[in-house]
Amino acid sequence: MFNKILIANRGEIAVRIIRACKELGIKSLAVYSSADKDSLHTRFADGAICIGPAKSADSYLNITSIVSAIEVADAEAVHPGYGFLAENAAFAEACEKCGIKFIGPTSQVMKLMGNKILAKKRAEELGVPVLKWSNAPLANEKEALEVSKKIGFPVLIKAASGGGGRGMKLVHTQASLASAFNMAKMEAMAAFGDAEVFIERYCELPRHVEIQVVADEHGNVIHLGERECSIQRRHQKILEESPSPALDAKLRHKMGEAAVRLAKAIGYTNVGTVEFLLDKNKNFYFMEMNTRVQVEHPVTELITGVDLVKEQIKIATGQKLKLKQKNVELKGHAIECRINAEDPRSFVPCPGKITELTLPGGPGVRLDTAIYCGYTVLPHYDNLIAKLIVHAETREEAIARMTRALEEFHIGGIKTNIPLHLKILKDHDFIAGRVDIDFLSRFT
Amino acid sequence: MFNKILIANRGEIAVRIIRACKELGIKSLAVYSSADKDSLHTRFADGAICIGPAKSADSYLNITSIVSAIEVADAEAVHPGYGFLAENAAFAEACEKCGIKFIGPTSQVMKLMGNKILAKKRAEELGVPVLKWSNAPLANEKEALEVSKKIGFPVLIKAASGGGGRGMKLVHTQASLASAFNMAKMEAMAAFGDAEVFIERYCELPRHVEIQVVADEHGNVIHLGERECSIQRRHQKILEESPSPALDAKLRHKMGEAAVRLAKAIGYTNVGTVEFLLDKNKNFYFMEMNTRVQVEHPVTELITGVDLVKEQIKIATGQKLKLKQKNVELKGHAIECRINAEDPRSFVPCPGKITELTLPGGPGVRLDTAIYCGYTVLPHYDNLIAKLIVHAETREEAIARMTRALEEFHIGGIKTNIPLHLKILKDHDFIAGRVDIDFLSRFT
Amino acid sequence: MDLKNIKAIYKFLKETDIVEIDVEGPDGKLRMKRGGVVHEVILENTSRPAKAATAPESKKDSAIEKPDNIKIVTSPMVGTFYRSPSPDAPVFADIGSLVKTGQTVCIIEAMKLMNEVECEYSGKVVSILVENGQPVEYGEPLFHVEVSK
Amino acid sequence: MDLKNIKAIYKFLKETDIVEIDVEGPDGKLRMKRGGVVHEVILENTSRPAKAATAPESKKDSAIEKPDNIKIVTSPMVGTFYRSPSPDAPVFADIGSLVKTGQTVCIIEAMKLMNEVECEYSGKVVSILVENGQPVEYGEPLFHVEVSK
Repeated sequence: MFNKILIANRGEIAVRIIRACKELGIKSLAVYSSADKDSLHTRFADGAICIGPAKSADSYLNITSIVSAIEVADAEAVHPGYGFLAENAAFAEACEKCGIKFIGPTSQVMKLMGNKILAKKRAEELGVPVLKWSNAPLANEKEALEVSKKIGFPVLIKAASGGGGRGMKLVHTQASLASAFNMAKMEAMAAFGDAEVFIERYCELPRHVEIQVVADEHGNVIHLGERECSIQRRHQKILEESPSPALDAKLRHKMGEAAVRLAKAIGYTNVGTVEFLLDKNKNFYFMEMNTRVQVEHPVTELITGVDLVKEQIKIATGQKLKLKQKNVELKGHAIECRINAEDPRSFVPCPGKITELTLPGGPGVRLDTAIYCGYTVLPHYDNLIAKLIVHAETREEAIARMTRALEEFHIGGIKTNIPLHLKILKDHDFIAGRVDIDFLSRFT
Repeated sequence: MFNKILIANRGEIAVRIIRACKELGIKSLAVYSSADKDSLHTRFADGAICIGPAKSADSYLNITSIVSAIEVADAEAVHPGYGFLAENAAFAEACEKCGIKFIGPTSQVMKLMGNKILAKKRAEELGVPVLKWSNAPLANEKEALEVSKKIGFPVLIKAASGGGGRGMKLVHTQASLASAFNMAKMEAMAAFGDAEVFIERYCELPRHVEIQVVADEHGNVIHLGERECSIQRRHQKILEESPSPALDAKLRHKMGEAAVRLAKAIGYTNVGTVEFLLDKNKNFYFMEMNTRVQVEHPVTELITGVDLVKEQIKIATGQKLKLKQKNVELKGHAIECRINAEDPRSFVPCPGKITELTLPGGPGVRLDTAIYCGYTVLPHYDNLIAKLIVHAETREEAIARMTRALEEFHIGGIKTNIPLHLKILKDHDFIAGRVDIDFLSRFT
Repeated sequence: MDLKNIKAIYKFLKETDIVEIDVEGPDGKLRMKRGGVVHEVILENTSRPAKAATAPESKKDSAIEKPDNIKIVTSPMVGTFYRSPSPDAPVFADIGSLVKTGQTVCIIEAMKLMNEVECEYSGKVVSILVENGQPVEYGEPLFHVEVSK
Repeated sequence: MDLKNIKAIYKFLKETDIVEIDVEGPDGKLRMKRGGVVHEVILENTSRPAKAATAPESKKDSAIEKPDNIKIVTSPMVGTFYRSPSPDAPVFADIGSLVKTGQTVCIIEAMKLMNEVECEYSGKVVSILVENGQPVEYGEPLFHVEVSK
């Protein structure tokens, strides 16, 4: 086991990782920007190093700073959390070169899955279903038009280096294709430094269902069922649950088997998530693979009893998976609500000082957060301030439990999206499990 | 199902019961003393009625006030929690007479188990092991001496109406018996209004192990395993866990079966706890039965997945138990630490205002509390301010998890016993599971 | 401007909600600022008058500001409020009634028992705050009684 | 205005909630402000002087009180602090060294790269706060430089 791990992140996920380290008897080392001096991750870790000013680019995204911090602190491994450098292959590579264990897959696998074209190609080769697509990056408008005609409108233009919905263009007619194509290329270049785009069929009102995979460094790969993440706003998930109301054991097995096949074939190691679209006819299509721990990992932890972050660390030390696929048991139902510091109507982020705080608790309630009474939510970073996760025997009970937990949750001084969550939980379609990725846009 | 339940309690257990009501869709009605106007149970419930001044005798122990509150509020049932009126047969009887459902056993059963002599006799008749004893109340010193000689010194003098360790006298020699006997009678009269005492063999360095039973109103009785509660200070439990490190499946089955036999024979209904002493040779002896939900019920909830408070309410509505004994599964290990507002060395209660508060959270951590930042811990009531409960796969992991959770728990403005808990969790004997009811007195 | 004058002006201020005053006259100038009426102040470990530290009471508690000679009769228990011993009987006290210390002014029924509530003041009933037959909680105001000064 | 008068006015103030007073009269002017002894006061929505509301700074931040002409050179990055370009070479700066703006005063090694740290001040090095070869974090004080006034 490692002696010391540096956590290259902040907020609730840094606290989550510190907790896992403490429970495993590993020294945890936090890094923080000067704005995060009083943050909980800085206080909870066994040590903390200031790596730069408030601006992420100069601190949490500063590879040199972080690698240097690992070196001066003599840590053996780094956990990237999610966001920031978690899917940055260059960071993983820098760690590999310096003999630092990056807790995640290899930089090579990250590069492969980071390129949506290569990833999709690989999935297709392996017989994992994908939406009809251009099969390659598109050189020019002409190619784009040909491909689109073959696929059939509407089509989606996507950036090869995109992901999480960024850099996408929906095109309904032949007439608007050329300009959309050029704009997509320009945007992709600006956002990702890579102008490569491709085209795929547009899937109408799909669900977002993802499979959690766990792979050790000895070729053992299992999946821990799915997460239903269709409740999104502009491709930002805000409520996730497991199991999905749309899956039965058979479909779960099929999707899980596809995800495991992909992970095995590419030599994936550590935990990862294979994201699928599920259409109205219950056909599923590979979207992308996230090569890190997800924000919504707790819902899987609650229904499987597996501590995914501890599992990440154990795998990184070379341990073999103890859990076999046939012993994976999904128990009960879990829901996560992401609590954001934002206006519940306008969605405008709302940083500021928390002047009053009552946290929910009691049976079946888990709270992952880095806020406390008197904490100031900083404007520099993500406005996700807490993840409220509940576990109960049935989906109905989980909804009731989440409702009462949200009602208990009082955050004074800033606005949050708690009222929005309460509204979703009362919605008839939600209660019936009739959701798709446009649910929220119709809702509000 | 009930429409409205009145909760005749305060603090964390009142909040716990309100949570169960909310999740079951039942209206919850709090009662409060004028000192508890700003308490969480008053705020969380759907309604709240002031029933008297701060002093418990005039508010939370005032049967007339509470029954009257139930009537004016038109509640159908009352949940007594633990403490206060929870084991007061007169209160249960008053409710029965007024047509109010008391969520617990019948007043008749409460009376039987409330008298330690009758309870012990009944257990003995049913073949449930008891320590050698006088088999009856003792009339005078002479009788006491005869019985003690037969049993063999040291002996314990106990009050018939006592319980929870109150009104007990340990006698080592014949010489000191007479005065101890008379003092015990006087104390029993003063404390319980009943001078009846009996004598039983003194068991040296036993463990306190209790069995959770659940009984519906149709004769179905099951048990949910044991709780190890040996970590006590002056008969006040402060740390509980399940499973007990001392039990194996066979002994668990034997003790569980004995508890169920007793509950069935006396016509017990609702949840209850049969307390046993377990000696060094793993012989167990019936001590008493608690006819209510225990403070430490969450450890059982975590390892069985059964929500005991919801179960109480369902049973009270006449529902049959869905869970069969053979389907009871004990999963992982749970520990509860009672967080008291007290000096960790002198144990002097330490009420006051909570000026800073960071609550523990994350995977496997449950917190049952009624405190919040800015709350004033009142001097009028029990100094238990929070129950921190963790669940993990193994005992070792549970200890590690509890340690990190206690380290996260920061309560500013008042003193608590958190440092004591941290010290216990580091103790070699505790870690090895070598505990008995004198553990803490040797420890501190 | 002498102290006597300052005191007089201060006395005036205290009866008002003025927090700051500038006065200029033939015998000088005065500028005075008060801290007493500052709202939402949290003070700790300070010797300033306690009044300044008092946060506005919650509505439920702060009986509407009332002259000193208006006393409140509160319910000594939870129960149902009755103004007369039986539906046909006359009420114990009505608006305008003169009551004496120890006189029964209403009944609170709790657990089928009728508990007579005795007035703690002598004076005139000026308002009745609860309707006949309504539930009341402990400490709930029932009557306003105007006592003679 | 003599002390006796001032004392009298102060005594009066102490009995009131007046926080500030300006008096002008035939024998002079007086301005008096109270609040100086109030400890640990949290004030919100009030016009009282901010100073009273300031909580004591945490130790870590409040550099030991130092004269205005002592400037601090801090580390621009995380890394290892070296006083000389190689073990055998002389140090860039020692106590008593005169340094100029832009002059290299040390090296911070990060990821095997040697980053020269340039002094932002001209003056005399009066203390070196980190030992050679020790790790430093972003913003950590390295040198005290006394600049000419």
